[in-house]
This record gives sequence, C-alpha cells and structure tokens, in this order.
Amino acid sequence: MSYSFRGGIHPEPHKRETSCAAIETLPPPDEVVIPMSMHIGVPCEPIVKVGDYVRLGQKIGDSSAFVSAPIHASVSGAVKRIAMTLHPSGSQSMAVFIENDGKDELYDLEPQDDWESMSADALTGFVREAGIVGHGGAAFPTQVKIRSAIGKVDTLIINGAECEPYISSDHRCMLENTKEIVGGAKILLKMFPEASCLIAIESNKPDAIEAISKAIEKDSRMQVATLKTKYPQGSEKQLIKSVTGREVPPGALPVNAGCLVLNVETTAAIYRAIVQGRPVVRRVVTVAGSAVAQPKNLKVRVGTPLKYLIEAAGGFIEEPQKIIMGGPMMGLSQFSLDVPVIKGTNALLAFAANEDRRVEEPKCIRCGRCVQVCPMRLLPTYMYLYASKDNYEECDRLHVNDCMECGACTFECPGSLHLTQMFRVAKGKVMERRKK
Amino acid sequence: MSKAKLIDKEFIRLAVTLFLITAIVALLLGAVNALTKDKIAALKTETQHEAMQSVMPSAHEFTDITEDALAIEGMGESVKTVYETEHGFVFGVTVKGFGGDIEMVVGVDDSGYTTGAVITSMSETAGMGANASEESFIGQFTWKSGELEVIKSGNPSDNQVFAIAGATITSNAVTKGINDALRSAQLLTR
Amino acid sequence: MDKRFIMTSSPHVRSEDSTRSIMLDVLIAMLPALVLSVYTFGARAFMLTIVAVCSCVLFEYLYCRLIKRPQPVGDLSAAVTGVLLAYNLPVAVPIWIPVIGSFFAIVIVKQLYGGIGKNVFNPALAARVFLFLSWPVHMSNFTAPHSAMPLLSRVDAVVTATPMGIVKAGGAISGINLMDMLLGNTGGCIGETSALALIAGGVYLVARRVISPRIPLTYLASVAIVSVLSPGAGLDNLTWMGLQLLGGGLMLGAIFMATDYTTSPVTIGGQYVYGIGCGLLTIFIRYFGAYSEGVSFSILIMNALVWAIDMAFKPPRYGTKRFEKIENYFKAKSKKKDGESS
Amino acid sequence: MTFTDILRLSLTAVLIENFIFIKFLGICPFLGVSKKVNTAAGMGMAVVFVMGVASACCYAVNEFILVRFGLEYMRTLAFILVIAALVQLVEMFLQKSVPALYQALGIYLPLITTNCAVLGVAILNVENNLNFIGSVIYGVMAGVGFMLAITMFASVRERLEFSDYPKCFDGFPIALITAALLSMAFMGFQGLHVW
Amino acid sequence: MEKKKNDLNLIFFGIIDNNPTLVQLLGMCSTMAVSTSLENGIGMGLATTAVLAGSNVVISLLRKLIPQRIRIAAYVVIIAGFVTIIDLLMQGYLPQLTKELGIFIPLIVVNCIILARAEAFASKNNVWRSFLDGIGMGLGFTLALSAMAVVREVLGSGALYGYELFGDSFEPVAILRLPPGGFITLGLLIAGVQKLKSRGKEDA
Amino acid sequence: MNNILAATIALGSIGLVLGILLAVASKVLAIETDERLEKISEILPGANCGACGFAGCNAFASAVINGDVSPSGCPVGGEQLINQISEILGVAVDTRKKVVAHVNCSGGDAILRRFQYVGVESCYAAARVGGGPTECTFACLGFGDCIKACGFGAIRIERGHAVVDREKCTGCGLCAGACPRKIIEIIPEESVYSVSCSSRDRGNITRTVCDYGCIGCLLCVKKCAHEAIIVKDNLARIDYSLCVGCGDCVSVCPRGIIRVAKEV
Ligand SMILES: Cc1cc2nc3c(=O)[nH]c(=O)nc-3n(C[C@H](O)[C@H](O)[C@H](O)COP(=O)(O)O)c2cc1C
Ligand SMILES: Cc1cc2nc3c(=O)[nH]c(=O)nc-3n(C[C@H](O)[C@H](O)[C@H](O)COP(=O)(O)O)c2cc1C
Ligand SMILES: Cc1cc2nc3c(=O)[nH]c(=O)nc-3n(C[C@H](O)[C@H](O)[C@H](O)COP(=O)(O)O)c2cc1C
Ligand SMILES: Cc1cc2nc3c(=O)[nH]c(=O)nc-3n(C[C@H](O)[C@H](O)[C@H](O)CO)c2cc1C
Ligand code: SF4
Ligand code: SF4
Ligand code: SF4
Ligand code: SF4
Ligand code: FES
Repeated sequence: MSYSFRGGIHPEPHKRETSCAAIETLPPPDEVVIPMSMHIGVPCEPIVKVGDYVRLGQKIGDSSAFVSAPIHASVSGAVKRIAMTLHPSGSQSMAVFIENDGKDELYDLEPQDDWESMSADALTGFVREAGIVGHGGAAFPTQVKIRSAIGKVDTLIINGAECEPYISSDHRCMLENTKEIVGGAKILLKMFPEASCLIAIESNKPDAIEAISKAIEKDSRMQVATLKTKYPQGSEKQLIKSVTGREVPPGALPVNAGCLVLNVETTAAIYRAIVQGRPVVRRVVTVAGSAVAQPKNLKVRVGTPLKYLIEAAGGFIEEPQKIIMGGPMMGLSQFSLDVPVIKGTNALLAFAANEDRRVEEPKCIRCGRCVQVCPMRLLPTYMYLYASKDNYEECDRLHVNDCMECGACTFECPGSLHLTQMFRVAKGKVMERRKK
Repeated sequence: MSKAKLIDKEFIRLAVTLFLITAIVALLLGAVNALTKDKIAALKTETQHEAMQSVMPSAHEFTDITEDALAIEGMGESVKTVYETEHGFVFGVTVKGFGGDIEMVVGVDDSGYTTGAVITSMSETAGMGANASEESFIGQFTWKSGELEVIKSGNPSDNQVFAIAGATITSNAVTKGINDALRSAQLLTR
Repeated sequence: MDKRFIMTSSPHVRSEDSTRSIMLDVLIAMLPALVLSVYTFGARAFMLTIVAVCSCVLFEYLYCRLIKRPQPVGDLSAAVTGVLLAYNLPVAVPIWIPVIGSFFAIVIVKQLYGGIGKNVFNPALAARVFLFLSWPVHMSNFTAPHSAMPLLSRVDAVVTATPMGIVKAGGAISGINLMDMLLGNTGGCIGETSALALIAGGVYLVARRVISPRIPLTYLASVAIVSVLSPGAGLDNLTWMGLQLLGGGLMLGAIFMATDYTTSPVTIGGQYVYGIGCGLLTIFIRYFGAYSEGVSFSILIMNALVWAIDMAFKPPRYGTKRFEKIENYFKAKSKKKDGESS
Repeated sequence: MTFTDILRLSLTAVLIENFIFIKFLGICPFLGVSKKVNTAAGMGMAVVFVMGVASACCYAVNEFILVRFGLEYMRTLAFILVIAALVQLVEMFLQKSVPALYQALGIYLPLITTNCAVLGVAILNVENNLNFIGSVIYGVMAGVGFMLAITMFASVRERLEFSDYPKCFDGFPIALITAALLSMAFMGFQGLHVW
Repeated sequence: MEKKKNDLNLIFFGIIDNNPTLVQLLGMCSTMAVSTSLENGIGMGLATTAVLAGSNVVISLLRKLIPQRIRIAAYVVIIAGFVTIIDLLMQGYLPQLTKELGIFIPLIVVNCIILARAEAFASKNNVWRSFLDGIGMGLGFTLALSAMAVVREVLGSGALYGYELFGDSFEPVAILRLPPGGFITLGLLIAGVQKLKSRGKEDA
Repeated sequence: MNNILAATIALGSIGLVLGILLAVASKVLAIETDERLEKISEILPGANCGACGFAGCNAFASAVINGDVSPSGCPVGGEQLINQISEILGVAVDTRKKVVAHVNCSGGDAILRRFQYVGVESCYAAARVGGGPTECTFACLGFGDCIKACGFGAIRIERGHAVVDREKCTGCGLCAGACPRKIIEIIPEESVYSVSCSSRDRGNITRTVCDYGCIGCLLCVKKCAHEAIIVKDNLARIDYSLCVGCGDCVSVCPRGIIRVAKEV
C-alpha cells in the first residue's frame, strides 16, 4: 500500500525525457548576478564592495535578522557592480554582479569531521553559515526551521516526492547524490535523537526508492515510505498526512504535528555543508518544456542568468510563449531570460503552446471538480464567487487563508477559471482586512 | 408606575377615540347591511333556482324535499339537497374532486334519465380539472341512465363518458356525483 | 508579431477537459437512449429531439446576441438541455411543444440568470413542468410502443397508460413487465423508457469521470429502500421496488438531470444529502401525490436548496480535530485488519 | 379532531395550499424580507406565532360575538381590529418582558399587521368551518408553510446575487421569476393524499 | 388655476410615475391572485379604488382628530368599514364577481397600498388632494391589474373579457391561469416597466 | 334597527376594550427608546412594506440611526423624506473644503508592456504577477479596481488609465485605498493643476517606457514662484497648501503632464 491523502490531481507527468538523463554540469558564465534576496525572510545586505575580489564560496551577503540565510559567491572574481536588478519574482532587488575569472578559487568553510560529537546547536550554526534554504521551492531558511523544531519532533520526513510535472532534479539527485542525502539525514537524526526518519518518495520513481533503500539498509531509524503518485503529494501538510495520518492544524506549522519536513536536496546540502564545508552555491535545475530542444538536468551556479541554461539545453525549437521558473503548478512565469537562477530554482520550463488553455471568457459551470480535488478541503468555486464580488469577509469564513495555492483546483477547472490567482488576491485582501 | 397615573387624559382620549370610530363605522355598516341583506338573500335563491332551471328546463316548480329524501336508506352519499319538480328531481350534489369539493346540480327525470348537470362551484386546477365545466365534458351527462363509467379512449357506449384528458380524478368525481343522483332518483321514484 | 511572453499566475498547465468536452460526453452518453427510443417510438422521436436541440441552440444564440453577451453556443450545454427536454416529452406531442419548451428552458430558466453555471433551476426540467402545466393534454398523451407515429403531421389523442400511471390508477398490474421496462418497451416519454440504455449512459459518464455516482446512487438507493419496505398494488417487495426504480423518469432523472452540475451541490456530503432528498421527495409524491410521476417536481424543489445544502455540508476544515478523530479511528481499525491478515 | 384530520390540515396548509406559492397570501413580506436567510427565517417564525395566536383570537371573536349576535358581515372589521391590536400588544409585551425573543422576532411584528396571510387565515378558518383546534392548527401550519417558502426563497435569493441578469430584472422581477419557478415545483404537491 | 392643475396631476402621478403595483411594488397578493381574467382584474381594481378614495377622504378629514398612538388601528377600522360596505354591495349586485374574487375582497383591507396612502398622503393632505390621490392610486392599481389580466386571459384562456378571441386551433397556455403564471407575468411586467424607466433616464 | 344597534354596541365594545388594552399596555410596557427613533419612525411612510429590505419601517429607522444605511434607503419616501431624516439625525453640514480624487498617471495605453498578462481582471491581481505588465511599475494598470470601489460611479477608464469625474466624486477616498499602485491622491477640488505621474524611476528609464512620465527635470520647480513644487525621487509633486493656481509650470513641462486636472 502506498501512502496518500484525499483530493489531489493526476497531471500528465512529462518526466520521461529528463528523469533518465544524468545531471550535466553547466560551466559558470562570465558574469553571475547574485540577488541579495533568495529566501523567505529579511533580504541580506551586501558585505562586499565594488572592486573587491571574492572567492568561490565566500560570504558576500548577510543579515542579522533571525529569519535569513547568508549568501555566498558562486564564482571567484571581482565584484563589478552592486545594483538593483530584476528578480525572478518580478520585482527589483539588490544584487551583486561578479565577473567570473574562471579560476574557481575556493573559500570553503572548514569541514567538520567530528560532527558526530557536536551539539545540535552547533550543527545548526553551520547550517546557517552555509546559507542553506529549502530546496523544495519555498526557500525558507533551513536553520530557522531546524532550530524551532528541536525537541518537538518525533518524525523527520525527507521529501523526495517531487510531485510536480516536468521536474526531475530531485529524482536525479536521489540517484546520483544518494550518499549525501542519507548522510544529511544522519546528521539530522543526530540533532533529533528521539526522532525517526522517513524518506518519502512517490511510487513513480522505483529506481530512487531502490537506491535510497539500499543506502539506508543498516539504519534502523531510517525508512523509505512509498507515496501514491499524485499532485501535491510533496506539499508539507499532505505529506505529513500521508505518512503519519496527522493533520497540521490550520495556521500551525509542521512541528505542531511533531514533524519536520526537508527536501532531499536540502538534506544533501546539510551534508555538504557540514562534512565537506561547502555552502550553497550550486543547484540542480531541470530544463524542460515543449519549446526546449534538449530537455535535461543541469547543475548550475547560483546567479547564472536563465539564457545560459536554455542555451545549454540546445536553445528553443519553437517560439516560446511562456517561460516558467519552477514547476508548472507552483512556478513563477518570467518575462525576461536575464534573471538569474536562485537557491530555490528547481526547474526552468519553456512552453510553446497554450498549455494552460487560456480562454477568452472563463466561466464556472459548478462541476464541483475543484471541490473534489482541493487537498485542503476548501470550496474553491464558492471562494471564487465571493472573491469576485469583493466579499472577503465570506472568503475568510470559507477559510481562503488555508489555501496553499497548489493550483490543483485551477488545473481541473473545465471552465478555465483563474481560481488560484483569485485566492492569492483574496488572501492578501483578507490579511489587509484583519489588520484593520 | 402608580395606578393613578395610569388613567390620565391621554389614556381616555385613546380609548374613547377608538371606541367612537369603531362604533360609528359599525353603525354605518349595520345600516348598509340592513339595506343589502334582503337583496343578497334573494339573489342566493335566485341563482340556485337558475341552476335548477337550467338542468331541467321543462320544470317550473321546485319543492324542497331534502329532509324527507335524505332519510331514505341508500341515498347517494354525495347528495346534499333534493328538490321535487313536476317531471322528476333536481339534486344538489357535492363530491370530492382533485382540489377540493365540486358542487353540482343534477336533474333526473321520472324515467330515470339525466336531464342535465351544471357545476356550480369547484376549485380544480386550471387547464386540467377545471375543464370539467366545459360543455364537451359536462354535456356528456345529458340523457344518460344507469351506472355511468369513465373511459379514456375508444368508442363510448350509452353509459360511458370520455374522461377529461389529464384529469381522470376530476372526471371520476363528477361521474360519481351523477351516479349518486341517478341512484337516488331511482329510490325516490320507487 | 508580438514577441512578448505571456505571464499568468500559477498553475501553468491544465487538464484536457473543457466545458465543451464534458458536454460532448453527456451527449454521447445519451445516445443509447435515443437509439432505443427511435426503435420503440419511430422516427418521430428522433425528429422531436432534433427540433428541441436546434431550438435550444437557436434561442441561446439569439438571446446572447440580443443582450450582447459573448456567444456560449460552442460549449454545447444548450444542446444537452435540448436533448434532455426532448427526452421528457411524449412522442405524440405537436412539434411546437419542444420549441416553446426550449424557449422557456433557455431564455427564462437559464440565460435570464446569466447562462451556464448561474441558473438556479434545471432548465430542461423546469421546461417540462411548464409544458405539463400548460398543455397537460399533450403532455400526458402517451403512445404504446411500436404504434407507428406520423413523422410530421398532428397526432390526435392516443393515450396509453404508462406503468406508473397504471399503478397510480390502481389498474391492471398484470400489464406491467419489468423486462419490458428495462428495455424500454412501454409507454412513456421519449428518453425515459429504457432503463438499460440510460444506465449504460450513466456508466459511461462515471467511467469518463464526468459525473460522480454519488447523486444517482443515493437517489436510486433511497427510492429503492423506501419502496422495498412499503410495497403496494399487491406486488411482492422486490417487484414493486423494480417497478419504482425502472418506472417513470427516475433513471433519466437520477442519472442525467439530478446530476446537472449547475443545479446540484458540489460538496460530497451535500451530494449525498441531495440524492437522498430527491429520492424521498420522489417517493412521497409518487405514493401520495395525484400525479403518477414525482421526479421533475422533486428535483426542482431540491434545486432550490442546493446552496443551503452546500453550506451546511462543508467539508471539515483541514487539521481540525473532529475529522482527525474519525479518521484515526478508521486507521486504527484498518491497521488491525492488516495485522490479522498478514 | 382525529390524527388524520390534523395531518390532512397540516399538509394542506404547508404543501398543497402553500400560502405563498399557491394561494398568494403574504407576498409583500415574502418578497420584501427574503434577501437574507437569517432575516427570512426570523420573519417566518414571527408569522407562525402571530398566525397561530390570531387564529385563536379570531375564532373566539367570531364564535362568541359575531355569530352570537348575527354580525357575520362584520367579520373583516372585527378581525383586522383584533389582529392589529394583537400584533401591537405582542410587540410591546415582548419588548418589555422577553427582550431576547423580541430581538429575534420583534422587528418583524409590525410588518405582519398588513400581511394578507394573517387576515387571510382568520377568514379561511371561518369559511372552512374549522373548530377551535382546527383553526389553531391551520393557522400555525399555514405559518409554517410561509416560513418554509420564505426561507427556501431567501436561500435562492442569496444565490441570485451571483447571477448575471439584465439590469431591468434587478430586484423584484428576478425574484418574481424565481418565485414562479419555485411555485411550479410546488405544484407537484397538488392533490396530495396521505390520509 | 395653477394649483388646480397641479392637483389633477396627482391622478397621473398615481397611474404612471408612481404606479403602486409596478413602481412601488405594493399589494402584490391581490394583483397576482385576481388577474386571471380582465373582468376580475377590473372589478378588483375598481373596488380597491373605491375603498382607497373613500378611506383617503375620511382619514384626511379626521387627520387632526386621531391621536398618533392609535392611528394605525383607527385607519384600519376606517378602511375595514369601506371594504365591508363594498363587499356587501358587491354581494348584492355582482354575485358572480364576488365569488370569483372570493377572499380577496375582504383582503383589500390589508392591501398595503391603502394603508400606505393613508399614512403617507391622506394623513398629511387636505380632503380634495387626498381624494385625487386615492383615485389616482386606485386607477394605477386597476391599470396594472388589467395589464396583467390581459396577458393572462388572452394567452391563458384565449379570451378577453370573456369573449373568445381565437378559434379552436389555439391552445391556451394554461399555466398562466395558475399561480406560477401570476408570478411570471408580474415579474416580466415589472421588468418591462423598469426597462422603460431606465431608457427614459438615459434619454434625458 | 335592533341589528344595527347590536352591531354598534358589539363592535364598539371590541374597539373600546382593545383601545383600553392598548392604552394600558403602552403605559405598563412603555420602555425607553431613542428619541430620534420615534421621530424618524413617525415621518417614515409607515407602510411597513419591506421595500427597503428591512423588516418594517422601525427596523429601517434604527438602521438609519446606527448608520447602517443611508436615509435614501427608503424607496417610498422620496427626497423630502431624506432631507427630513438628515435634519433629525443632525447630519452636520459639511464645512470642510470639498476634496476629490485624482489619478496620478497619464500613461495608460501609451506605456510599453513588459509582457502579455492573462488572468484575473483586476489591478490588484495583475500587479502581483511579475510586478505588473506595464513597463513602468508605477503606472495605472487600467483594470479598474478603483471603479469597483467607488460607490458613486465617479471613475471611468479612458485611454487605458483611470479618470475621475470631479462632479460625481465625493472625496471619500475609497478608490485610493483600493488602488494597488497607490497612485490616487485626494486633492482639494479647487486645485486645478496636478502632476499626473507617479513614476519614481530615473528620467532616462521613464523616457523609454512612457510618452508622458515625469523625468524629474526640475524645470517646473525653477519656474514656480511660490515654491509649491518639489521633486523627490525623480518625481515632481505639487504642495497644494502653497499652490496658487497660476499655471506657470504648465508651459515649461517638457512632458506636458502638468495639466488642468479636469482635462486629464
Ligand atoms: C513566518 C514564518 C515562520 C516559520 N517558522 C517555522 C518554524 O518555526 N519551523 C519550521 O519548521 N518552519 C517554519 N516555517 C516554514 C514553513 O513551515 C514552511 O516550511 C515554509 O513556509 C515552506 O513551506 P512550503 O515549501 O510547504 O511552502 C515558517 C514560515 C514562515 C513564513
Ligand atoms: C503544493 C506544493 C507542492 C510541493 N511539492 C513538493 C515536492 O514535490 N517536493 C518537495 O521537496 N517539496 C515540495 N513542496 C514543498 C514542501 O511543502 C516543503 O516546503 C518542503 O518539502 C520542505 O523542505 P525544504 O524546506 O527543504 O524545501 C511543495 C509545496 C507545496 C505547497
Ligand atoms: C399541478 C397538478 C394539477 C393537477 N390538477 C388536476 C386536476 O385538476 N384534476 C385532476 O383530475 N387531476 C389533476 N392532476 C393530476 C394529474 O393530472 C393526474 O396524473 C391525472 O389526474 C391522471 O389522469 P390521466 O390518467 O388522465 O393522466 C394534477 C396534477 C398536477 C401535478
Ligand atoms: C452531467 C450533466 C447533466 C446535465 N443535465 C442537464 C439537465 O438535466 N437539464 C439541462 O437543462 N441541462 C443539463 N445539462 C447541461 C447544462 O449543464 C445545463 O444546461 C446547465 O444548467 C446550464 O447552466 C447537464 C450537463 C451535464 C454535464
Ligand atoms: S472546477 Fe471550475 S467549473 Fe468546476 S466548480 Fe470549480 S470553478 Fe466551477
Ligand atoms: S489552490 Fe487552494 S483552493 Fe485550490 S486546490 Fe489548492 S489549496 Fe485548494
Ligand atoms: S471612491 Fe470616493 S474619492 Fe474615489 S472617485 Fe469615488 S467618490 Fe471620489
Ligand atoms: S488607478 Fe489604480 S485601481 Fe484604478 S485602474 Fe489604475 S491601477 Fe487600477
Ligand atoms: S398584498 Fe401585501 S402581503 Fe398581500
């Protein structure tokens, strides 16, 4: 039996092209653009000046705020510019431009060979220093997450679900970085001595399940959980529900359900940071979509503009209509290929056709599919109606704020309504209302 | 609040005004009633007479024998009033229809044949049971005798009538009333 | 050419289903009933269906032109309404009946409220009741199967009793054959006589995930349960139940009309309640009402309650205790079972 | 009054001869106070109460004054007077003694004086020759029918807010069309025969 | 002279601009219940007009004498008095119509139009103006009733004022004589009026 | 005659009894009520027709007093009634200077677009997708959230951007709150001139994306003899407490965006 939850959808996976291809390394470009805001929380301040020489892995930005993660140079070379530039979110953000001297001079942190004897607190400190943020998409500073969970968690869930269509970066990492992932999990188990660890993988990745199972064979505290393949299986709340049967209460965090969820690559990053002394300067990005010539998984330096990734994937075979950073369900569409890869970037998609079936006049026919698929058991069709009449009070009463914007309802809607976007608006307005 | 204060000028004004207005209106009404009372009563008998006349045009004198007639064993249960005429009887019949009571007047002559029937009051559905008062249906009940039967299609024999389409209940009810009248006439002539 | 990229909020992919594809599926699912109906009642059944479909589509087109709304005709929902309206007519009705019915269904009941998704009452059913109340004679003029009907000319009253009609009138039960009712070899409206063809359509719809079986099953089950417990007409319990299930417009109503998206609840709990409500009302009207059929009236009445039902049967909020308890209970149970079996 | 009689009276009043959908009594509050389910239900409750009490009082007035003195023709006058005073008394009484109930019902009371349904039920009681218990049951049940109709209608009207009808149908027209469709559905209860 | 003209305008005000049924939306019950035929409609309309005019006059006469607190009770009694008079007269002279209109004759008492005019107009204006207002409002009511009745009788029974209009081939829309027909006709009629009004506004 | 007498006495006594009852009740059961409530109830039509959507005139009256509904909510009473109610409520005659809303953007269709936006048709929603489709991130998006917010129908979209009709605008400011780009300013009605732009981008950028935008050239500042214009963050703003409405600045603006507000 594989674990599951109620609701969810079964989109066409489109993973075949990339999931079998080994990760290729993309050489760093001549210039990287490193935004000072690559995580949820307070943006970093640059701690270098124009003209400074920085080495690969050297810290170039930091913040004293609790919810933040430092930022490191992903190439060695001179700081050319520090200026506002376009961020993948569409807004302007401060960024450090580094001219790559091609030497990749290292500025590694000290590897901690004796990590097994260190305290959880000290280990978390290294997680912070390495600038680790969640690789699962939200880019929440991992150190904050771990710190607030210490002592309150009995289940550690390593999220290898990768439920979004097209993306296979986690899948490849599980096959190629197995050792690092399991190693990271072990470090985490050290920090959570009373917890057991579940590595949760969707059933459509049997090779990954096998590889991880083999690697953890001897460890009694680790176990692989096979998940039913469906979207959004990888979402924290649904994952916790699937594997533990617990529901995270509204507005609460996973710790309230005794769980800590970390993405597989986040876990690997912890291993790399502590055992190898390497901060987050690279990440694996799936480049795919109907407009891309040769879809593939690329290991790229943070700060590489998107156009280099497209180039490495053979360019466009068709005029792209839409560029998406991230998965097709949760990702952000982009209007410029000059924006850089950031720590949370797990995919870059380019679509040639009208894949989201935009129509002239979206109309709800009350088919109820959105209600059936909503993993948060909300009533999207009603929330949409009230939101479109600006009745945010009623939206609040229908718990629009529980919506995690997974997009399942919008995917299913035969009337092509922009449901999820409407809820994003409604959530904003509800918060405004509450503040008043 | 003390009792003394309760009955003040204002209080009296209210009660007295209301009393006066009501009394005056009542007085006027009483007067109007006195003027129209007889007229209304006369009208009532007149309409009744008209209905009876229309189901038995040959008759001129209608004598109320309801009390005696209803005492006879086996009288149709729906028969409410009975008048004797020089050629037969006129029955006031009330049956349960679809939407409530159907009141009709039925004439039966001495030979046991219906001379006619009219519906004087009913609350059947428009377009359905209400069509019962149309000649095409109620007209079927002239010059019939014996036990009548409702059919929906085919060729009617002498003691059969066509149902109103979509209103079998009404048709059956009316027919039951006629049958009751016919049976009662038989008892009375015997 | 415009070189700018398109930007939307996520998600960026959608399923293949559209309103049009769904309606097409419904039309396909209704075909078996039409075929059988043409076999039983002759080409006039087909002709009336075409008239109804064409006039529904035409009225939708004209109305939207008149008030300058974007044309919805392409979504095929008017065609579905047309077919269902025709299925609710006796085969002997004059040709203008489906035309007027279509006008009422599309203009008054559907478009006046804003078109698809906005109407409160089921257009085809409301039109059927409208026609019944306006021209009861035509609307209860049922013909016997295989009595050759003229294709175009006027049909004078022919009147056969439908199975439900016979029961209501307390007539000869011997004339009723459940097998005939399953195959549609009885008097009745164009599309309602063959339970088998309707069920086939229903299975197709469920298989294509166009409808969930929740409403049809609860509807039929509640009728079945009540009727099996309180048989009538001197029949044994099961035959009586069979008669109630196969007779009249129940199958058509339960599978195609109670499931109409716009006029039924969207919540799962709501759908159960709605199905049961329809079932109980139908039985109530059939048992105690004057009219032998209760399906149209009961669905219309339940239509009015749809939003109230939805709001009363909201799914429990994610992460609230009430639900967790129930779920844990079942989990514990199933775990125990697993343990035993292994 | 046997149980069947009561059942028959009740079903007649609630379903078969629903005051709103079939008999056309009490349409003004039905259309006016049905924008929100809560208010509609409150109004319904108030009507049930007043119709029950009015049936009882009018029965008494009819039986002990009008019939006794041969003043049947004064029915309308006597009844409306009783109802008007009654409603006002009930209102004042509730406001003073049961403020909670007044909060719930009180605001609807004034509307009821000029509601055909209340006078209508009093007159119908007399026309149908109902005895005291019958009158009260019919009164209450007709009120229940009103309440059923108005709450059902209100729940549909809340939905109409999201419908998209031509501007000239705004307000009463679309409400009336909706009431027509509901009334059509209620026609299905015609000729109900449970007893 | 000027003033007189103004006063007469009151009548048209009631019939058209401020039609009690179609614009003020009052007195719905009898409007729908008795508009199945033109004869009933006109009968009801005129009966109501008589009561309206009568009660307006009397209330206007007494407006200074009636204490505020019992004014509603007093008005109701006066109106009921007129209604009963009309009822008795109709029973005496128009028995068939009385039967058709049934319970709705006594219910004229609670027709909101009458009390509304008593309160809003007669209690504040002089006798003559009140009388005209009553006539105007009454005629407006009659007009609305007749309009409805024409639609419902012609289409619902194929007749007008009892006279058959069409041959046998016309099959009347029976639903128009039933309660749903009342709701629909009134709904469409008011929609029509609102449309006309808004068009008038746009032109201006 | 007897009958008539009976009628008079019987009905009269019903009236008397009820009159007494009511009178007594109104004393015994009297309770304190808001004086204004009674006053307003008195002048209301008293038809209790429910046309206002409230359960009767009294309910309406208390709603008016609580400020839940405007005195114009009674469709029966007409204008005269509205005035009377306002009088009773003592709604103070507004002595403040009238203010109106003004949309500080002249771009509209003339602004370059960064991408094609598809989605919920509202400014708020569009502004949250990639920072909004207009190349100028300060510009009016033209989906009319302000129109929806305005209860007086005072705003319309013209050439792609919102325009306020000063006649209808009451200065309530709801539109300003609804605008996600915060470009609606509430200004004195008498003020005639305004810099209809909100771009704080540098001049060279503004110049490339919009035909109108303020480039912060300071010409108006220099021209203004009353020091009523300041440029901050590349954007000129008029200080209305200093502006005398001379119009000197209008002619010097190279972008032609200092204009008579009514004509924008
Ligand atoms: C203000 C804030 C505080 C948070 N605090 C914690 C925390 O204390 N512990 C934790 O595990 N996660 C914390 N999170 C992270 C969320 O639980 C979640 O992991 C993160 O938002 C990404 O989740 P997603 O990828 O499912 O969207 C916090 C998030 C926010 C926005
Ligand atoms: C709808 C939805 C789908 C998600 N899918 C995945 C997924 O497939 N894989 C994953 O690792 N995280 C996924 N996430 C993010 C997780 O909720 C969670 O934030 C993450 O696993 C926490 O690990 P991190 O902090 O290391 O990123 C998803 C989140 C949402 C809201
Ligand atoms: C709204 C409605 C009104 C009805 N009105 C009548 C009626 O007035 N008279 C009647 O006999 N049957 C009436 N019926 C009952 C049905 O028409 C019933 O099917 C019919 O009486 C059976 O007769 P049939 O066998 O001719 O169809 C009514 C049914 C409904 C639903
Ligand atoms: C499963 C299904 C059932 C439907 N049933 C009906 C129906 O009973 N009557 C009808 O008029 N339209 C029906 N339609 C068509 C369409 O949804 C209907 O016209 C809407 O009510 C229009 O808003 C149906 C559509 C679907 C998908
Ligand atoms: S999925 Fe779309 S069409 Fe269906 S109910 Fe939800 S919003 Fe409406
Ligand atoms: S986007 Fe929100 S409402 Fe839609 S399915 Fe996901 S959680 Fe539910
Ligand atoms: S919302 Fe208020 S301030 Fe804005 S335009 Fe309308 S009336 Fe003026
Ligand atoms: S002024 Fe603001 S709210 Fe109005 S249309 Fe422009 S961007 Fe939208
Ligand atoms: S006329 Fe107003 S309630 Fe009947």
